[in-house]
Amino acid sequence: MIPCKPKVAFYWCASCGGCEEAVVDLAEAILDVVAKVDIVFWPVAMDFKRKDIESMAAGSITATFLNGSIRTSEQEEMAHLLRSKSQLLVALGSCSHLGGIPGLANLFDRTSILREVYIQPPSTVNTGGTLPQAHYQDNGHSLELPVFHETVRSLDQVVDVDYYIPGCPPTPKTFAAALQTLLSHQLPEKGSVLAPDCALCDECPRKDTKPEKPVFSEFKRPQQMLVDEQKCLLAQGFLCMGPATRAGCEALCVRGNMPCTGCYGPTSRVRDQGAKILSCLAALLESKDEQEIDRVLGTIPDPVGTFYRYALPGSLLRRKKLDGVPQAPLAPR
Amino acid sequence: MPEIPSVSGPEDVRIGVYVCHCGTNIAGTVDVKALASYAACLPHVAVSREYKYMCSDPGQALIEVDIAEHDLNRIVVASCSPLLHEATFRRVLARAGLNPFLLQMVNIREHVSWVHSDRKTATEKAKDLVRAAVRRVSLHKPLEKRRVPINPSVLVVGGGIAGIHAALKLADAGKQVYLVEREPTIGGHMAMFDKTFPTLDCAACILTPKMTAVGSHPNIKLYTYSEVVKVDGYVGNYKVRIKHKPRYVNEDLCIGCQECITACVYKEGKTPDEFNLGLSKRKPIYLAFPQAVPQKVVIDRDTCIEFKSGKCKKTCIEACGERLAIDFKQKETFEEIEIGAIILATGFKTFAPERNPSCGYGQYPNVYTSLEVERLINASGPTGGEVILRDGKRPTSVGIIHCIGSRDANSNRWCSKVCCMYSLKLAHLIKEHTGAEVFNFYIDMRTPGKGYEEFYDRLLDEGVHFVRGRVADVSDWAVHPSEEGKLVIRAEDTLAGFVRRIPVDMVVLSVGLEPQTDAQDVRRLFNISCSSEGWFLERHPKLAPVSTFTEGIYIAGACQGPKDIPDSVAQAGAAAAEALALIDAQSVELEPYTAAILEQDCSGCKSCIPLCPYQAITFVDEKKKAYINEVLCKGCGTCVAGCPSGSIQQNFFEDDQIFEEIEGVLAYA
Amino acid sequence: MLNRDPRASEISQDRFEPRIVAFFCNWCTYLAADLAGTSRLKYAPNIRVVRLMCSGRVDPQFVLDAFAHGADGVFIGGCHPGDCHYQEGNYKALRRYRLLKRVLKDMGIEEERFRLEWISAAEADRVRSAINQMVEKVRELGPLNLQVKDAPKASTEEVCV
Amino acid sequence: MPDQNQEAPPSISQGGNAQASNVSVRTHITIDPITRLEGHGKIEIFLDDAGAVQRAYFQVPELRGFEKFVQGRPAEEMPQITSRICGVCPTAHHMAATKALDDLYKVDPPPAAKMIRELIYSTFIAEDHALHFYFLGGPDFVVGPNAPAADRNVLGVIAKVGIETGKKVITMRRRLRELVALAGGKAAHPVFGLPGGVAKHITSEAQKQFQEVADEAVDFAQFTLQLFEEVVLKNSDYVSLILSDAYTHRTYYMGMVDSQNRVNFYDGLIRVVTPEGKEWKKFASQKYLEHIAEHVEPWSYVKFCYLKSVGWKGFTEGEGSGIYSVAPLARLNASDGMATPLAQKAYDAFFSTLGGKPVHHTLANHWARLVELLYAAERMKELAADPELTDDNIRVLPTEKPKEGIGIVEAPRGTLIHHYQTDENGLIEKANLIVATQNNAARIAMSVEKAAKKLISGANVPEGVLNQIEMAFRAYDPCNGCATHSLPGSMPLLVRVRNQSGNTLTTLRRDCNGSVHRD
Repeated sequence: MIPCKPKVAFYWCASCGGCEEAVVDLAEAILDVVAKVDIVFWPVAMDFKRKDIESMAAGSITATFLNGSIRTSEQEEMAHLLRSKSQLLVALGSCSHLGGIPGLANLFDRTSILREVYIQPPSTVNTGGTLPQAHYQDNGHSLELPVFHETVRSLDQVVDVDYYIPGCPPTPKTFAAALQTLLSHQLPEKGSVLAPDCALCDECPRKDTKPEKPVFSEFKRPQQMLVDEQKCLLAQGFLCMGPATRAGCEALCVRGNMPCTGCYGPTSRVRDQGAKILSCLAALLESKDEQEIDRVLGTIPDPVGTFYRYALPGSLLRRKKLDGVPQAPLAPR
Repeated sequence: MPEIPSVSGPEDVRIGVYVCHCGTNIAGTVDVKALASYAACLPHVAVSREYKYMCSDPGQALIEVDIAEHDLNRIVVASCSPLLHEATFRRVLARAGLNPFLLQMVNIREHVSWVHSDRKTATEKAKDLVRAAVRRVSLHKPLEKRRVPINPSVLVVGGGIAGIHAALKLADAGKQVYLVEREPTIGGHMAMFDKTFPTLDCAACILTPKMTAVGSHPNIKLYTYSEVVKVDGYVGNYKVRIKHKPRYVNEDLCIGCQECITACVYKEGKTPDEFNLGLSKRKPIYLAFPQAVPQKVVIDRDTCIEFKSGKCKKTCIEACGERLAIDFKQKETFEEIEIGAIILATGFKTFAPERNPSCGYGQYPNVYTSLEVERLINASGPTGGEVILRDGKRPTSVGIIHCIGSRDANSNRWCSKVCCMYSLKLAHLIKEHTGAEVFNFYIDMRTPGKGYEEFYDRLLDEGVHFVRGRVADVSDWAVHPSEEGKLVIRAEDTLAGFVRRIPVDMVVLSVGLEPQTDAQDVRRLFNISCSSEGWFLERHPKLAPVSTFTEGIYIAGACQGPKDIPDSVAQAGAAAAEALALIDAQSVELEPYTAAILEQDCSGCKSCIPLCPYQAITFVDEKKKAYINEVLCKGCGTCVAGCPSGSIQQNFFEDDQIFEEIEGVLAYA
Repeated sequence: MLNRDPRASEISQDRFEPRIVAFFCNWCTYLAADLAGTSRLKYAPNIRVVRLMCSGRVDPQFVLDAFAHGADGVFIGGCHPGDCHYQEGNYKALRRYRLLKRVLKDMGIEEERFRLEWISAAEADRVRSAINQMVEKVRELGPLNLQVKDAPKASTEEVCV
Repeated sequence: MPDQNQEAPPSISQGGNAQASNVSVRTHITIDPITRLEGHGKIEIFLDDAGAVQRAYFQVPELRGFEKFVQGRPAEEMPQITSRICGVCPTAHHMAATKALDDLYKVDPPPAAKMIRELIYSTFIAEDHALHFYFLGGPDFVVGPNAPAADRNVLGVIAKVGIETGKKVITMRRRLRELVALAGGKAAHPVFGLPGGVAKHITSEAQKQFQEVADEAVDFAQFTLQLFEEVVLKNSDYVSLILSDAYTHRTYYMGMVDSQNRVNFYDGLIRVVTPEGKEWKKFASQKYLEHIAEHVEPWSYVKFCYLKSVGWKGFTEGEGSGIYSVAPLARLNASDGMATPLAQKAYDAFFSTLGGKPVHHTLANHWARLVELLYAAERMKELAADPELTDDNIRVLPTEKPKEGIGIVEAPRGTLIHHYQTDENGLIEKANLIVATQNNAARIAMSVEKAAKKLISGANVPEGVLNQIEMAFRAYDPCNGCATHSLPGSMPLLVRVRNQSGNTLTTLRRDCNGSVHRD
């Protein structure tokens, strides 16, 4: 399936670059990778003028690793181009997998974001209310910027995706393993997430300290109490996404004595990570009284931001409903 | 995540869709032809037909033949509620050699044709539901029912005529029966009656033999003065906890000689006698009534001096002597029994006429309830069978008012069914005992039943007066000398067309029947339903009148609705037969809707363990994963919904099957 | 908007006909709905019932999936507190419902579009009234129209900031 | 710097001329992309009738809107959420956010917690600076500005300095990142920061590891400075390049300093010096709004910082313009020295070689970065040696109701400001984020324009122009809002010459293997 010296490409859209750092974190191993594959381009190591990629033969790239979510017209165009030129398109990292943290922007609309950034900040002096423009004439010089879309989308909401490598960022180990799999001659089923398909608790160092009957009468925020360095964080009352999150990171955050925030996304059997952790935690309450139930659940200050930290665009609802239908871009035309 | 394909399921899925007209029940509102032809165009549908009655033999045959001819491997039947005919059509699949669970039913009768009138919308809704079923069924998997052995003993709750009859039938069939009665004696309401309509044979004469039979039957364990407090398990294997209230008399030692009662420091009874509805008094130590079963006295701790002050001479203990049956230290005790089936025969209570002030009960001493009059007339009653009023007079005129607490928007809307007949009976008996003039005030005279109408005719001949019309009120307000010192019944005579004032010495209120006060608690205890009136709900009003929605639990007698003695006995027999049929099968099939852990997917997060109300989920330390005990699992699916990594699956209610159904109903246009 | 549902016009010329997905537990609410049928009680045809064994089986994913696929409202029917055929499934449903309601609110979905009702096997009339009320309420709110399933891969946005 | 025209292949010049003859007067050059500044950086160059550069625009075409979508999130999540602004300097955002939380909840972390924070932070700075020198900026010098682009990357560096050194570089970076992960949970997007302390204490084993690596880091830093001296300073071409006017701007400089005005990354006061090097202002984090303002241009998604009281005067330099600069060079300019002995020596050498303070040569950033690398390593060593480091009292639990908090640190790329307002439940109501490179945005724009004006004339654009424009901004290690850097090596360039009707006259393209094509 994959030729002896496969051509590999990297590109990034709305992301922070952490995923590529993860690749660099292969450290010494990076030299082996370089030996095994032919890196035809890195995000910045090659001219990405649309026509240059267009000029490439379809499928001439063996595998493109694309990280970052899709927020601007430019990113969308690039995603389409790379898809057409690549045999395999791999979504690398939470942002392209599920939308990632920038996906939280789907709780707001485009205009309010632009106003917040360019008009409202206390340090910004912008009495004229200037906003960046897609097309602008600056004394006769016409300048263009990519369109800032209303909605952040995961890569597979824009183009067909073959595989996913989860994580914010994926650990070097996860990335290396995934690369191995792709270089191997039996490719996994299309659409697979290249990481263990079990929840994080499976590999959590604190697994044994979790009681058999975890029931909640209150959720704790880390600044409210000291965090025991040995005990299961959920058992301590901290909201840990571990039970609803795919394993593979070796519980790095928990080893750092903080709860899992869910960056590896749900298992293959779950369609909506947030709904699942919600269902799990809520059911474990003790109270049968509506007021008391609301009080306990009230100790989760930000359900959406917590349950969907990395997966809002990839969730079933994808974004907050905009006032005034139709929903762009969700509504059919 | 990648989009899950809308119609998944293997390529070789071949679905047959069958739309039932149910005569005009469905076809009258739903365009069944359009529906069938719509279904024919859905993915994977190989055959789609509509037929007059799918549940009929030819209807079933139709499916069987198609399965063979078109080698169908999935079936959708759009007809009535699955709760009615799912079993029927599953059998069809089984006969045709298909796994019965490859069926999906669509409820286009109860949920469509019967609740909507607009043909277009009803048909569109039916299409949505069929489309959803077609998508769902493609994901169905073959399932095997579980067989579990059945404990061949039966619990009967309630020692009235229904409970007694059911217990005897089962015991005679050689089954171990536990009969639990909360009162100190069995007998129920029937034991209070004097005669029974229409034959006028004496209630005691026909009941007492059955009562003693129960008391002495080798296969019946009788627990009086006891209550069921906990019910666990499932059909064929129930575990029940019974509380024995202390009667402060050792049942094994008491021989019912009643010397203790005579010896009691109270020379006269001071406490209103429950059995006589307070028309007489009893002592703190007493026997409910002469024919009580078991013949064991009981001490009422609220009135017994020993209990109140601890300073009683305890003459009862002296009287009991070396038998040492009396035991003031007795405590309540508990007992666990295991049975395969349960029959509930917890009976009814009579309407409390205080709730209807205009009839003067509690205000005028000479206003009685029908049940009180039963006691007055009864030879073993407070007056030894003499009809003497509270003021000592003998009535020369008596008014019997029907429908007190029945057919009345202000109390109970239902007809209590037995009142007309017992009112006629009482009219006859009162006339017989006193020769008084008797007036019956009725709304309608309801006498369906063998020999009932004839009995009514007989009463007419006996010169009992009948006034057709609602009674406005009962008062002692005399407007005419002839009314002085009498109770005046004001009623509209709808036949004569004017309001009558009829002065009488005695008023009898024919009170209606109501569910027991604690009917709701009892039904929760046994996990069955009640109708909105509070009567226990049968599985089907026609086809399963003594079954409930909980397998292995049956209902008999007036706890299911107002009934006279013959009906109660008949129903008790039916319930006994059902129970017998169940336990004689020795094993029972359970729905396979159980949940199972996908072992290598489970992360061992333990979230599911506290969710199971049946402790079916345990944590296996060696594997560090959860495990579900299939036998304990009842298939509610709560753990499935709660598993944060989707690692629990429920048979027949798998996530993907439900997603298909949801997306199916919404995939319109 | 009405045209998104070809039937809207058939049902009535000018009225929006909401699409409501209901999850009924097998032992109480589904029975009540059957009873409504046998009693020939008439109610709004906008509801589509999915039968589950217990309201405790209602996975919040089902609710979101329904909204995402074009439901204008979601209705959960379960046994009254204390009456659950499985002892406490309905309490679990209640707890999930309370939290899911908050999430939906944050996602801009009006509260009235998501409803939990306790309806016993005997309360056929409650089925009728509850469904009619909800349909009316949702009709007032108008279409939700989150048809994520149809979200085209190509952006449908007009090209300007 | 060899003459560009000689370097240009004849085919091009001919083509160029051929084209030029029928070029209508006004032309427009697009250089796209320059490098990856969140999406592509983009330079638009407009020529006047004479074919001279009339105006060059430096555009940043990407935005994610963190300021908005953090609203409603619990403040304590900000260190983790905002670190996603940049995966290359996540620790900087994590730390700024964490300090903002201290201020928000009015808590002062216990000594051990402060040490752990600064230790992790110094480790991170050392790693990041090393990354930039060897992987990103360094190749320009180590391998050489005119070397084929294919070699101008970390692999080229390895080839030049020898595989052993190369491995040493890679190993050093790995070990530094492993330490961040050890103490902070993850190297990319760590989790240690909490209001009033850190999540996890440092075990004595961990302390040993820090001590070992710190020693190696100090050696490594010195080795790197030496390498720079030999490869760059001993090469007069390079030095003249650094000093050349194309890369020189006289602006204000900003950096964080300790009580003795010495460079500090983790804490201190913000000090600003004038283009003459005189202290202009020194202020506490909480006062930043009095001194810093941002300007918006409709043609870029990046905002341009300037000194409020001096004011926005457009893209002009000098005392009269509010434009200022941050990052290594600026920090050295804005300080009076370094807090560790070896770094202080390097500091002195730096200024004496480049002719005293302040140094206005953009390319000097590379050297300044190495001075800071040495400081970071030495600081690591100090902290790792401290016995109090392993104290397990690492948290002070907040008691105050939260309202407003400001946190400022020196990110590798300059001053980084996080400013939050919350409701009394600690949910973010407003967040203002000024990321390092924003402070440099205006100066970068000027550098680009200056380079373009100096190097481009007419439709004929020789390839040499491209490297030089590239170097003009790479020296800043630009990380706009906060993007990232060239990985590895050469950045592709495209220069297209269009006439006013938009028709392309000449396109010059250099792809990653360095070969130049003319389409």
